[in-house]
Amino acid sequence: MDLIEVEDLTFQNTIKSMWSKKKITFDLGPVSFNFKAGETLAIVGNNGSGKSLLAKLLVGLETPKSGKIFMNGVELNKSNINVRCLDIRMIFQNTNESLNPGLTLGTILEEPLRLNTKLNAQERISLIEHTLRQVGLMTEHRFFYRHMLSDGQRQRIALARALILNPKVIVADEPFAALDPSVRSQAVNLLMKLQRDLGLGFIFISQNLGIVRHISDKVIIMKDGKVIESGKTDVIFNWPKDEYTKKLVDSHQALVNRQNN
Amino acid sequence: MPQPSLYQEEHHPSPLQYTWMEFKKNHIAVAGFFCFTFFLIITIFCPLLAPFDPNMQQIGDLLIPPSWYPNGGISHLFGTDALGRDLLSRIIYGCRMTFGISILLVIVAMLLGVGLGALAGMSKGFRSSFINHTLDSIQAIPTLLIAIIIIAILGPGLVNSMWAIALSLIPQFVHQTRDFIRRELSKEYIMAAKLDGASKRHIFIHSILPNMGEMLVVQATLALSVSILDISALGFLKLGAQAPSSELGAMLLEGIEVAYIAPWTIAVPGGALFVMIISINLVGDGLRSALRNRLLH
Amino acid sequence: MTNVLLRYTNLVLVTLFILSLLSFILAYLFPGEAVENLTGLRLNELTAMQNSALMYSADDNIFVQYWHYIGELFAGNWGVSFSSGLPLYEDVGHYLPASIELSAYALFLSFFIGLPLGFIAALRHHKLTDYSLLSVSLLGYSIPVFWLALLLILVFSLQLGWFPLSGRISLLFEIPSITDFIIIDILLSDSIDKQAALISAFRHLILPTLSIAVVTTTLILRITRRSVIETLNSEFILAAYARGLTPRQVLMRHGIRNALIPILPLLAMQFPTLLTNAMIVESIFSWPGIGNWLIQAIYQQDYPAIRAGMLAVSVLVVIFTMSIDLTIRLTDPRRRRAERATT
Amino acid sequence: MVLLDIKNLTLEIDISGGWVKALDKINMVIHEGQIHALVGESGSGKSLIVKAIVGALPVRWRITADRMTWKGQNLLTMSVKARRKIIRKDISVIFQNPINSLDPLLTLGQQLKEMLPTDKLTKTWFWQRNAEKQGLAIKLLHKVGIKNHQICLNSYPHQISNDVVQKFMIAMALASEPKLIIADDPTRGMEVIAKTQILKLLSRVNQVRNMSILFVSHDLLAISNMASYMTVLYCGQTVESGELQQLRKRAFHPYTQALLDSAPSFRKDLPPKSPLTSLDGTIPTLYHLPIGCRLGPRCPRARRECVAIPQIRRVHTHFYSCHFPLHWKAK
Amino acid sequence: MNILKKHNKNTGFKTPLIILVCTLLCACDALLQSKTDPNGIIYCSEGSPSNFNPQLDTSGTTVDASSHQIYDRLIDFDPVTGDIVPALATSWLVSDDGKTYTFQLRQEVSFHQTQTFTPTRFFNADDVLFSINRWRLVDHPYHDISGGRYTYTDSLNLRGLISQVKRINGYRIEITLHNPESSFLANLATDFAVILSAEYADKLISRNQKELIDYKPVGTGPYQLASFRQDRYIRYTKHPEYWREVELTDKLIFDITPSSSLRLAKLLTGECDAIALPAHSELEVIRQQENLVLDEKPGLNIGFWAFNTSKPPFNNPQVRRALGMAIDKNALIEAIYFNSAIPAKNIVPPTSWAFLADVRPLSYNPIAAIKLLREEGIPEDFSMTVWAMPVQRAYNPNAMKMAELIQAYLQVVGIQVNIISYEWSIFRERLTEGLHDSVLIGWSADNGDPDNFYRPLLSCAAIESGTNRAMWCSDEYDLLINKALQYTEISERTYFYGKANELLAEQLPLIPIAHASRYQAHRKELDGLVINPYGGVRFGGVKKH
Repeated sequence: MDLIEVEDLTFQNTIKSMWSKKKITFDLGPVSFNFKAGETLAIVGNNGSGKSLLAKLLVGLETPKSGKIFMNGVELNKSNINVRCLDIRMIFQNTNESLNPGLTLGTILEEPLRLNTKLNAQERISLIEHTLRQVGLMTEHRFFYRHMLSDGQRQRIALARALILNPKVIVADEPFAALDPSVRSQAVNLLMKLQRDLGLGFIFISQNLGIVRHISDKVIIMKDGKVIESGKTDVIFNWPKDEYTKKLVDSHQALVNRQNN
Repeated sequence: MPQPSLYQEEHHPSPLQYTWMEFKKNHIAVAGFFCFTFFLIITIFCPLLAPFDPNMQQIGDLLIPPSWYPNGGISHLFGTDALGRDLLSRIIYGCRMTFGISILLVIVAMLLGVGLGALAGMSKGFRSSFINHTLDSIQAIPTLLIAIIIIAILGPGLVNSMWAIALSLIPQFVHQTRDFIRRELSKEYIMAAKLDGASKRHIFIHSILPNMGEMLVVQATLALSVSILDISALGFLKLGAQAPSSELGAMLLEGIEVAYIAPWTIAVPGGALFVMIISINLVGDGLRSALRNRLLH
Repeated sequence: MTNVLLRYTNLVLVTLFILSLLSFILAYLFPGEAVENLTGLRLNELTAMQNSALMYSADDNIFVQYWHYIGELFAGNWGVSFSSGLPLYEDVGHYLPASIELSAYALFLSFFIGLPLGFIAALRHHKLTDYSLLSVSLLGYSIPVFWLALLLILVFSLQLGWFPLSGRISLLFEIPSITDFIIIDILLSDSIDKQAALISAFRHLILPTLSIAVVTTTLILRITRRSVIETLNSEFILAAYARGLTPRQVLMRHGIRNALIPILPLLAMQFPTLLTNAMIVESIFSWPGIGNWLIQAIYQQDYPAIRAGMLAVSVLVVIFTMSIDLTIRLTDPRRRRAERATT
Repeated sequence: MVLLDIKNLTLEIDISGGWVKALDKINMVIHEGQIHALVGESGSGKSLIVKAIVGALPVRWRITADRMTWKGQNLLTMSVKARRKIIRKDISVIFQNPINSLDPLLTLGQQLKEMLPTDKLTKTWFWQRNAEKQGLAIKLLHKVGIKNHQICLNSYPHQISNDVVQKFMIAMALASEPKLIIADDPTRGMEVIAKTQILKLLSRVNQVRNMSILFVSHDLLAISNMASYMTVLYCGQTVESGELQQLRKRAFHPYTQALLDSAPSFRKDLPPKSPLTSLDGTIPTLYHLPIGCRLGPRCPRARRECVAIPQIRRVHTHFYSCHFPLHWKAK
Repeated sequence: MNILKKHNKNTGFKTPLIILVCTLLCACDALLQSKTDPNGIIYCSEGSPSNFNPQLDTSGTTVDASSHQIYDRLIDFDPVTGDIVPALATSWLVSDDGKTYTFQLRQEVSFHQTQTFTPTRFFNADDVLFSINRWRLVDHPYHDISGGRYTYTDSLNLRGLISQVKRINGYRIEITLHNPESSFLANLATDFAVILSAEYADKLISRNQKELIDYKPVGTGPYQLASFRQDRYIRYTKHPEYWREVELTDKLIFDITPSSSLRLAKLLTGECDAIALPAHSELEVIRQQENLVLDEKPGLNIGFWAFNTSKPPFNNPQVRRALGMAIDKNALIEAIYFNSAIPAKNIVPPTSWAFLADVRPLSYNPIAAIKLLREEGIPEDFSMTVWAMPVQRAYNPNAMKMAELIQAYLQVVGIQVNIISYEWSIFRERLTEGLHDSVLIGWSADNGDPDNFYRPLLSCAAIESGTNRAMWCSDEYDLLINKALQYTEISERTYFYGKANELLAEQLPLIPIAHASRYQAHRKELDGLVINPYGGVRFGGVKKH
């Protein structure tokens, strides 16, 4: 059974200007895809193609205009927002900004527990410590503040924050873009390891086709709010159908090939 | 997984401690801070510190010059005024009046301002723009004018002038809070909190408020110096604290009458006011630059 | 462009509406009869002159009254003062220019001194010049304006006898009031001794202007310094250096304009403070301005005057702030397309 | 011909707590017509080198070098004015954040015209000059592939999309027809298609006009696409430098190898979802620089000797500084 | 950055700055050196007059601004000796029964010519008739204009005294009284008995602008009103055809300056040529200045603390006595008057012949005061108001400060004092309404006759006219002072006033505090300014060098 199934998801964003009756609209979709537990789905597209918006729709930050999202066959809508909180978690592009600078990491990690679980203080702490170890940090990091960590460590905290509620799906918006190459490999490895260990579904948005190709099972190519092409990673990279996809893959290939000859 | 952090043993200060460390580097600001504490102590313990009752008139000791004058006496360090009241005691009580009330006002204005600002910042649409417009209109009116209006309604007096000043201090707090919240709301950590299922109230209290402390402290020092200036100015214009009270501005006004024969009656209260405001501004400046330095790193 | 203008006009109108409403409500809040406070005529006089009661339609409901009030405001009929019995519209028209004149000179002086000094301090950041300017400015804005005015009087009027300490001009000069800006009036008048009158007016101007300008100058200095430092540290300035432009080119072509733009809105915010200071200084130097007039009105419980004065001053501030805001909006390409006007 | 020759460039900066060597004995030589890549992660000091070359560092920082010459002229000892002249004429910089490095208050056209060297203008009167400048500006824009020049010239920086501004920055860099273009991470955060365009543009500039390019980036994919020579930095130290091909085939330094491994595209043989090889730990901050070889704590081959700063060793044109290099039998 | 820092010495703002400083210095130089003010006298007065007709107002401010500047009287006091001398009346005759007064008027005296009024005739008997009848006849067309209260004449009940004013011919007038009154002539010479223009009044009636008579005045005085701005200034210009042969300056300006220290400051800087009411604390400063002159004269005035005897418990003389004993008069005099006043025993000063030396003054005795208060049933926490006038007067230079001192004294005897002060005109309005418990105020004599103290201050008629601040009405007292008026012999009158003094000392409706000296300060350049014995400043004949 599919872990996540999305059917004809659409979204319309209209900015009404009070004075000039002009309307700026952005249409997204319809988007449909599905994937299983332990699979990775990559969303690729240029800026303004609606990738981040799609991610927000999935985690429930925005409400879709139409369409349905199923998780393990159960439809997700406003009524079961708690389920979504627990089961679909998000990692943001800018890990620096996604952590509250005024709170210790322990407090940051405790927040979702307090809001969504009935654990007592002792249990919360032990769970936090467990999760910290899981992402390769130490229990002492509980008392640290954001500014004391390096980029890579912040990425781990963001991951810990996503993992702590034991979700089924993690949605990541450009998780590796801000990382340096040597640290990025660590993060990629960690993610893949966790996916293997916990059977997570992983949706990630990226510009880096190299990594997309390396870790994803399925790819969705988006442009101007529309899905242009989707399918298995291998198929798309080797036999792109759409003009835009071709251009994208060619560009990437051009970089890779030139240095190989 | 191997150890990710290599510098475990190092002491990592919290943001607040960090700001304090930066602040301590600025010696002048620290001096200002000591001055500030000094005034605070005077404000709290003034009945213990003042050698005389500030309103006790010693008819035998009219206009005694301060002790550094050749004909001054040691029993009245700053001399006496035209009614034979000990200036030192009056200054000490005046600090309580001016400084203490200002602090009170700033706290009140801050609470109200932050509340309103939170309301304006967390809400959208009509409520927010209504608060904005009203505040913009209030902010357009000079403090003194607000004070004049309130005093015209309620009559002159210290309490009424306090209302006026509190009212005029609120808008800046609201603006700052609202802008701050607006800025923070667009940050991703708020979105992350939302994803955790936090309500607006929860987000404000647990996510935004902890970060607002420094902004508020800096803003409060600004408001404090404004408030002191306003209280004393109103006292000086006979619109605020009235004559027998030892408010510094009102004392200054009383002093003008005998300024020719007893210049110390305007020099001492004015000087006290000056030092008070300088110390507050020093602390405010120091805090601001400490904050800036911290954010730079 | 028209869009922005339209929005601003609207904003000004809304703010003015709120202010006019406030001034109307004040008449009810002040002690005494609202009709008295609105017209400035005592009840017994009102019955003698029935038309006043009709004028504000005291028997109708409050909205009709407000409507009539607005009508009267625009007709220039602001009521009369309790204490002098003179029409307030003329009184305000007489005193407000004096205040504007004083504040304007103070503002200009502050700009002429504060801006260059701010630039100098910023260019010598972390140097002695910077530190000394900064400390002087700290002293400047910490000094209570009324104390400063007293000290200036003490030193320059009483000790040295250089400048007079009260009024706009020696009362021996009779300058017919045309615009109520004294310098312009002197130039317009056909008084025989224009030069002497001008000198007298300038001598009277110096101390009050100075007292107000000290605070404003230091504020401008500090704001300018901060802004210039931030601008000079911004990436595009470094980029301009890296492109091999000379410091003068960088400063003139990129630095000044970018540093000035953030200064203006901050200054607009300081305008009410400037006016407050001006009002205090006016009452010390017996400057016949609106502040002095309002403070006298308080002493005399002249409610119609307070109402009218408040309206006039706040409208002045609103229009001034808004026009600065608009200027910035129109000169700063970054903000031209921004969504809201106030926030 | 050697354009830029840097030998043992050291930069000390004061952070709260003392002086730190942000750059430690950096060596670099750029030849005419060469594309030289400067590779390093954040905190490696690559932007500092750029700033040191163009002289845009705060004065209170201490710069020392055995040699830092432009066509034989010593950049460190010459007057500020002379140095500025050289920069104006011969060196152009493209910054990594194009929008922020343009004056937000001036149109792109005004800023581009400002960069046109005055000695190239032939007309005397200012209106003629203006027209001439306009013509030159349009030509430049066409060269970098901006077609709707009128819109571009009349726009303010914030109104134009990121990749067009980057092209515009290149146009600005070309305006003075320099000998050397320093491109400081010009493709950062760009999409693949735009990135390829920019890279192609730079390569073409190099080929057609024989301009040297100092290409600064951490994107190995982009670098290997165009550069011929590469210098790898880590935390302010030169780790390895040499011909690109050489380095790719046979990196001596573990760090270089780790960098190469971090891009999965480089390895055809890598099965999908297999773990990538990576270095442990994080890049140290300036406050916590390790002693000796700064990679030490993260290096898989680190031993006790690594607390001493390794000497630069040389194999033909290939320099490296490591006590225990890869592909090198232990002594 | 570094490039900039190294080179900003060349690029700096020095050159423009230097130019700026130079221009500023030059400008300053020009400003400091020239002092070519046009000719005129500036007098810094202490407040705005409420109108320009002293008939309506006893306030010294109004009197200063009008009586001797704009108007003349039939007869005058000699400024030096205080004797009655001719003014608009060249001579006068009193009938033997003391009831009929005949005045011969001066000829060819012209009224002011203003923008709205050009006199067609000289001053004559019609003007005198008009001026007296305005306050005398209730049905006079001008009686009710400007409030219709004639404070001074009402308080002396002059309206009741005069039975007839008759015009004999154009330059002769006859006034008949119901009964003889010895102070009548002196009252005609006071500042309040000014002569207005009847022709101007007629003109105003025809224009239906009657109220202008007191605001745009026309008189025969040395100066005519040019313009007046509330709280700022009064401008006068020379009356070119003034009948007295005295020197006049072109312009006379009253610069209204309520603050006494500011007045002194202006005198020091030369912005004023003369000032009203120099503060007692600053007398020493003035004496030390070489270019200032301080004139001093013992004052015919009294500063007192009056109780509102219409209100309990202040209707009880014992309570008043107790309160009187609770304060130390000498200390007040030292603190408030800086020893430039003498403690008062009677309501008349010692220089007056009505002064009674052997009245035992209240001595400072708080213990006795407490005892007395308890006996009269005043509770421990009793609170009362002390109204302090907001302005300075010769008889009380700082009522606020005095109130504060009294507050401290009464605290000792267990009485809480609230000090109340309003703006001057409101203050007087509310006093007249009797809202106060007690008030610190005083009185300056308008003529040398002691009646000028006794009647306006405490007679029953004066409650109505608003000068009896104690609201005290005693038939016995009224009888005594009326008796005193019927005699012309000083010895006989002294007897009755002595009785009145004793009565006052026993009843204490007010506690006399001090008789202050009167001071006038002016710059050396000013010549001819003398202190009028009975108040009112006079600029006719004052010249500036």
